[in-house]
This record gives sequence, structure tokens and C-alpha cells, in this order.
Amino acid sequence: MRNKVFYSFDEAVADIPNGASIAMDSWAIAATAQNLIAALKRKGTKDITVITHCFIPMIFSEENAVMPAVLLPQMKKLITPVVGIPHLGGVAFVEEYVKNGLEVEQTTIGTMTSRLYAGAACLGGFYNPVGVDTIIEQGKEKRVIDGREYIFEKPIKPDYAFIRGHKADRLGNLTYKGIFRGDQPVMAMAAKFTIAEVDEIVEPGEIDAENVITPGIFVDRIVEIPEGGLGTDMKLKELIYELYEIEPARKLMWG
Amino acid sequence: MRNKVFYSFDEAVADIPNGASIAMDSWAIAATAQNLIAALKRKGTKDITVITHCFIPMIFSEENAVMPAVLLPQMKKLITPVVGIPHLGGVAFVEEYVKNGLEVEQTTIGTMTSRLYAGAACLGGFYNPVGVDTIIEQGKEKRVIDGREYIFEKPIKPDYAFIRGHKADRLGNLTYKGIFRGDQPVMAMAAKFTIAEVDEIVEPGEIDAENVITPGIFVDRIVEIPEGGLGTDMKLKELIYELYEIEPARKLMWG
Amino acid sequence: MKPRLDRNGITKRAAQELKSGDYVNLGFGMPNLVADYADKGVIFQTENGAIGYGPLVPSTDKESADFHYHDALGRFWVPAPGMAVFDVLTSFAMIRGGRMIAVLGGLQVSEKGDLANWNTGGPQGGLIGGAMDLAFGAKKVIVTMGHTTKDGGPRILKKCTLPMTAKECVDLIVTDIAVIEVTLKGLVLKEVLPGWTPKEIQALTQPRLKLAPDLKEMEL
Amino acid sequence: MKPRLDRNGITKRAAQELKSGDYVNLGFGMPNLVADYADKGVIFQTENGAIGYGPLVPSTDKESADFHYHDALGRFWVPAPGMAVFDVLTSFAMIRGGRMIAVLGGLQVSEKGDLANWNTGGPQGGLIGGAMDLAFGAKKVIVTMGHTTKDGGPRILKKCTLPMTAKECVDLIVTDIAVIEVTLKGLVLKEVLPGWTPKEIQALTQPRLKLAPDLKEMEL
Repeated sequence: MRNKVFYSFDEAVADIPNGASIAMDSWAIAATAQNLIAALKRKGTKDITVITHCFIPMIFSEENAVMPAVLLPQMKKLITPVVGIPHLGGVAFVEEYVKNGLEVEQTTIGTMTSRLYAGAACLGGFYNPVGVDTIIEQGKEKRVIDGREYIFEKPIKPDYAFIRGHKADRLGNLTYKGIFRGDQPVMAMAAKFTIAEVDEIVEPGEIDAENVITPGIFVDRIVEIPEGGLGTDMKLKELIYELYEIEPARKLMWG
Repeated sequence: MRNKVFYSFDEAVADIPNGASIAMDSWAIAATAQNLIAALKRKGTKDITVITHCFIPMIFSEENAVMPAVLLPQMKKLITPVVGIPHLGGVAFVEEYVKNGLEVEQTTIGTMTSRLYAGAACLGGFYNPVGVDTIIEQGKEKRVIDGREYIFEKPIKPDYAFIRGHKADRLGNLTYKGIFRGDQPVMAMAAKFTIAEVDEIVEPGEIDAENVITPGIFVDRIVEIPEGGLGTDMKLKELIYELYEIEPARKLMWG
Repeated sequence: MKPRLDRNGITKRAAQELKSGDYVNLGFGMPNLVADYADKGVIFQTENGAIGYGPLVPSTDKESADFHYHDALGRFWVPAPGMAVFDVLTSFAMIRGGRMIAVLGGLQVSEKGDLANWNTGGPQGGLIGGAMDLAFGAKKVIVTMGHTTKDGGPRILKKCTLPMTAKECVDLIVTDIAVIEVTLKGLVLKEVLPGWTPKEIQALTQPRLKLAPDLKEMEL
Repeated sequence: MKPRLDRNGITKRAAQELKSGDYVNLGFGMPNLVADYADKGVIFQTENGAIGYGPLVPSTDKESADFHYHDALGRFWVPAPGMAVFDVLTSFAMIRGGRMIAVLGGLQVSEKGDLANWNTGGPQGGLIGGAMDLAFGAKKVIVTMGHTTKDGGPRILKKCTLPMTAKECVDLIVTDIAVIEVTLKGLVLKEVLPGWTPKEIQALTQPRLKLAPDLKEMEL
């Protein structure tokens, strides 16, 4: 049996080369493989392409939580439907990097998930009805099919996926918790190599076959988040307290 | 709250018009909404298009089990990757119908599931790498993308889906059991109207939110299979005994 | 100054469009207040992967907030019986498949129902998110917005001047002074806020408004 | 008559290609016997939606057979710890994504590795199933078949004459008398069944066979 269990995040990302494309979902803190992202920052891998849902600025200390934005200095390209949100200062935080050559490919959430599916199923591309007559169509082929306009979209097939799961068994079978699922199941399917961090690693059989969301065949490495690691329940609770005291965050999250 | 619970299969299919396209998965007995199929046969709806995985001849009495093949006299078109299997006489059982106008569109299993996904996501079509230089490409546009050949495939967006689930809550949230899942989740997403038969209808909350496979928004009607109905555990057990005595079936299923 | 509805008033009126059993996605900004006023049987979906969840965590409560349970805008809610969680692939099949009503914020709406709501044209324009998918795929799109800009200019225009979200997608516009339906024959004024005449509303609206045969005053 | 391997022999040899931790899909016919001979750590996938399942239900046992648990060919198995079930959408992302080894039956293989295995050309040709997806998507395709047809004609041809399954997909051919690797430079004879010479095998093979530097006898 191949061993998939790693005991260090640094080791788990050690062989990711410069230039790699990495799907690492993030809906702010949710669905974010924080420890793997932090390890990739430590490693300093350059010229990476980041594929994520939500690319927003860090408004708290990196010791408490990280999001894909901490990788900005290492990035060549960003594919995302969300670059900043007005309440947190909009896109200003990426402007310096764009000036220095960062390519930003804006997409829609639904289009990104379909592009990842296309990557997983080895499709060559598809005709998408969303974005017609918007900035999304710029530079893309358009086609009328059965009377409706479509835009040609290409698959996304990342070299790596960083996954934040809930439980994993040693075979790599994964569950998620609540809204942490995000696009991670399709990212794991589309990526050539998948690394997951999880709350808990259990024995095969402890996850019911019916409740596996990402089967282990899609998962190459797993690391259990240690006590005090980023994204543990305790850390998340502390972060909530911190955000509650930050005016724009409280306004956003508690309405 | 809209009521989705019906108490009769005949009532649940009563308004399906002639000419409807219906995704009704079937992997022989697995993943087959037998009671809804039987009700559609009783109703006699004509000129239907059937989308299914496995279109094979009935080798047992219709009182014990049914598969989509019982609808042959009502069908205008069939979309499937499997028409007959050599062990059970091949395609002979459809030949009379083909002569009388039945259109058979052969596809591959992977292509069918991608076409259903394309229907669910409202895509206009996609470029598929499977089937190049085979009968699958006949009459279809081909295109080279990044050096590889692809075939243009169109979405499947059925008018109806017939689903065989395991449990449903009254909101329509569904689970499946074992290999009964099949393409049913994507069929429910792609169809305009979905009718499900299940082993058991439970109250909201009895299915854990994490374990719902098909969320209720995709399910319009649900019927609990009554004692003695097709596909109950008892009926399935009886059928196993029957098949064990049929030479080609035993050879196929017990090796 | 004539009376105008505040955000609560606009969303209260928008909520009247929703009935028990409807599946509804609420967009960024004002629309997320709709949940407070809607019928208890309305089922809310959030595009990050949950449907049928319970009420929002009150603003005084940080104990109940859990990062595993919040909507696409980051607003915490509590789980509820009958809820389902799912991935984004499933979520956007829901959204694109015409099964949901979307209540979206608006910056501009054209007379054909084109919507601009994701980018003010300023430097903060990165938030496409799922708005284009929702506007395209929902079976009914209700837009809530102020009838005019801060400078008093019209937001309902012959053509949108801001970056487009989706064309010909809006079904109903609920503003702080009127309810307007988008039809194939043009914009139809259905309701006016008490204190306003159709003529006054037309003056703040660029395209020609038809008057509904049953034109009436808004009731909250 | 010279000795030839029977179905068990062929599949036993094919099973030697699989090692612990490999994910493997077994096609219709002979390949499904491979499971009996493979290393216990090999993980089998069936395209109707399960992976990591347990052993097949023996042919004498009808009590353990359950329609919820069988492979794509209808052969019943028993659930096992660490198993996962899933839908066909997920299944074919596995199959197309280059994560699996496929052991497929064959009717003909060309010198470029084209495979024909779904249709004998007769009237019974409806069984495309997932064979084209597997042949296209697997990271390694092993074909098991008799070296010759019933009439003694070659099955390994310059070009396939039967309807194609997928082109340039086969990596290894295991027959009842030889093991042949498909390389960019042509077919390479790796192993011969004891009792056969390379020349005799070439006589039953249409394209030219190169001899592997380490050509050896098959060991079972």
C-alpha cells in the first residue's frame, strides 16, 4: 500500500516546482488549506498560478490565519471570480503586483467550476452561456448554438490541488464540513496531484463508504493539522473574536 | 411549503406528455426507478426519448422487475452507451423497433455523464476527447485544440428524470445506497422536472446535511415504494434467486 | 424632500414576491436583508454550498458564529433540519438551472432588463463572483436598488453605462419609490410609493414607463 | 499442438503487472479474473461507482448477493473497509484522469496500439459502455486476449479491421503465448511462453516484432 500520510506541511509541498499551477480554494477562511499555503510561502516557490474562489486581502495577522493572498509575491497568474471586495478596500491590494506583471484572469464562479470539471473530464473546452456581452467575453471565441450566444471557455487542469478536508482515512478518502466543501471536490478531480490537510486522520472503514465526498484515488498526500495549527477549531474561534473587533469585518459578517 | 409527497406512481407520472424526454438510469436492476417506469408503461405515453446507461432485454417476468426495455413500444429515441449485451443475445431485441423508426444514439458512459453535466450547467456543448476515429464521431464536428483531436458533443437536458433513491426527506433531499447512485444525481440536476421513488420517506433533519447527495431543490415529486412494490429489498432478494437459476445470468453475475 | 423607502422598506417589499416553498438566493448588499421579512417557508440557498439553513447569527452574538456555516457574503447562520450542504459544482447547477429566484442588488437596469451590478467603474471592480451566473440562470431576477444615484441621476436607463452583469435578465425592479416590471413590451410601472405620482417617477426614469392597468400604491 | 495459456494463465500473467496501491479497472470478459491473482493491496474500481471493494461473492453463494453491490459487469462483491461509492460523474473523472490502470479484453490491437474491443462486427454490437473512456483515459492500458482468432488468424495487426475503441492507447498486450509492449518504435516482444520461439510468435503476428534485449520466458 502506498503511504499517503505526511507529518509535515513543509515536506508535503517540498517538491512543488517553480511555475506550478495550484488550485487552492478559499471562501475567505472557509475551504482554505491554510497550512499548505503557509508552507508554500515558506518554501518560496516562484511564478505560481493560483486558482481560487475568493482572493481578498489579509486583514489579520498571518499567525492567526492565512489566505491565498499571502502568496502574492510568488505569483505569476491568478484565476478567480473575486479580487478584493469593496468593504475591504477593493482591488487596491493587488495593483502593485499587476503593475509588476501579475496576470489576473477574471471569471465567474459558475464558469470556474465548469472549467475545473472540464479539466477533470479531459474536455477540450465548452461553450458557456454566462458572460455574454460582458468583460468575460473579451478575446474569446463566440458562437451561436440553437439560437443562443455562447463563449468558448477552456478547461482548468491544475498541476496541484491544496485541499482543506475534515476527516481523511489513510487511503485518502475525504469528508468536508459545512461550507468548507466549496470547489475542492472538483479541484481534487481536476488536479494532477492533490495534497490535503484535515482535522483528523482515521483508519479505513471509519468513514462510511456512502459519506466519502472525495475518494482517495484523487488524494496523493494527507497531513493532519496539529494542535495549534492554522484552521483548528480553537484557532478559528479566536479568529472570530478578532474579526468581531474589526469594524468592516463585523459589519460584513454579522450584518 | 410545497407538497412533494405523492402516494401513487400513476399519479406521479400522470402529466408526462407524449414526446417527453426522460432520463431514467439503469445499470440492470441497480439505479432503476422500476415503479415509475412501470407506471409510465401503464399510462402508455408515446414517442418518448429514453436516456439510460444500460438498455438490455428483460430476461424475467415484469411482475418481478422492470428495466427501461419495457418501454420499447412507446419509444421514439434511445440515448445510451449499452444496447444489449452479447451474453443475453446482443441487440436483437431492439431490431424490430429500429426497423419501425426507433432512433438509437450510441454514446460512451463518460460522454453521457459529461453531456448531462453540460445540460445541468446550461452549457451549449463541449469538445470531447473520447471516440475520435470511432463510430462515435460520425456526423459530428471535429476540432484540434492544443494539438489533440476532439469531437463536439451536445448537452442532454431531459424534460424529466426518474430517480431511484434510498431515503428522501419531505423536502426532497435524497440519499442513494451502494451502486444505485449511478448517473442519477446529475440526471436530477439536468432534468427540468424530477420524480423520485425511494425506500423510505423521513422527516427533515433525519438525513444529515452532510450526507444529502441530491438536494431537494432538484426533486419535484417523491413516492415511497410500498411493501410488495418493485425493487423492495424482498423483491430484490427473490429476483436474485430467480436469476441464479437462469444460466446466462448466473454465469454473468457469479462468474 | 419626498418620502423614500429605506433599505428595510425596499427589502420588505421585495420579500412580498417570495412565497413558501420558493428557493431563493440573495445577492450582495441590500438583498440579504430580505430573509428577515420573507415567509418562513421560503428556502434560502447560498452559492458557497448550502440550502435550507436557519436564521442568521444576531449581531450581538459572537459565540454562535462558526466558519463552517456562513453564506457567500460571510454572514453566519445556524444549521437547520432539512438543510443540505454541497459543493460549488452542484451549487451552480442549481443556480443556472432555472430553479431559483434571485434577489440581486443593482447599480443600473436597462429598459430591456440588462443588469449592471458588479462594478461601479471605479478601481474596486474585482467582484464578479456568482452574480453573472445568478442573473443568467435564475427563473426570476428581482433587483433591489435606489431609484436614483447619489447625485439624483436615474439608475433605470435606456442602456446601461456601467460594466454589464447579464443582458435581458431582470424581471422586476423594486426601488425606494416604485415597483417596475420588465416585459417584452417595455417597462411597466406597477406600484408607486404613497406620496409619489407616476409622472414624478417617470421624471427620474430614463426610458418610457407604461402604466399597469392595475397600478397601485406600494403596501408594506 | 503447442501449449497455450488458458484464461487463468493469461490473467495471472496480467496480474503480475499490478502492485500494491495501484488503482485498477477490469474490463468485460477475461480481465475480471485478474482480481483473483492480484496482490491484495491492489485497489479495484468499477465504473458504476465503487472503489476499494472486497472480494467477489463465490459462485456457490446466492445469499450474499446484493444488487446494491456489484461491479459494472454485474458480478456481486462484498463491501470492505475504506471503500467509497460515488456517482458516474465522479467515476469517469477517475477513469479519464489518468489515475488508473485498465486491464481490458481485446479483439484486435494494431502496431501503434490502436484497440478494437467492443464490437465483433456482427449484429450484437451495442456494448460501447465505458470501454472508449477507459482506453482513452487510463494511465496504462493492458490488453488480455488470445494471440490468434478461432481460425488461427492474427489479432495483432498492422491496422485494426474491426470497429475501433480508441487509437494509440494500448501499452502492453498479454496473450496466451507472449507479452508484447507497445512502444513509439513499434511492438517489442518481451516474453514468450515456454515451448515457443520468437520466430513462431512472429509468424502469428502481422506487424514486425522487435526483440527485447532482455527477452525471456513467461513465468507464472
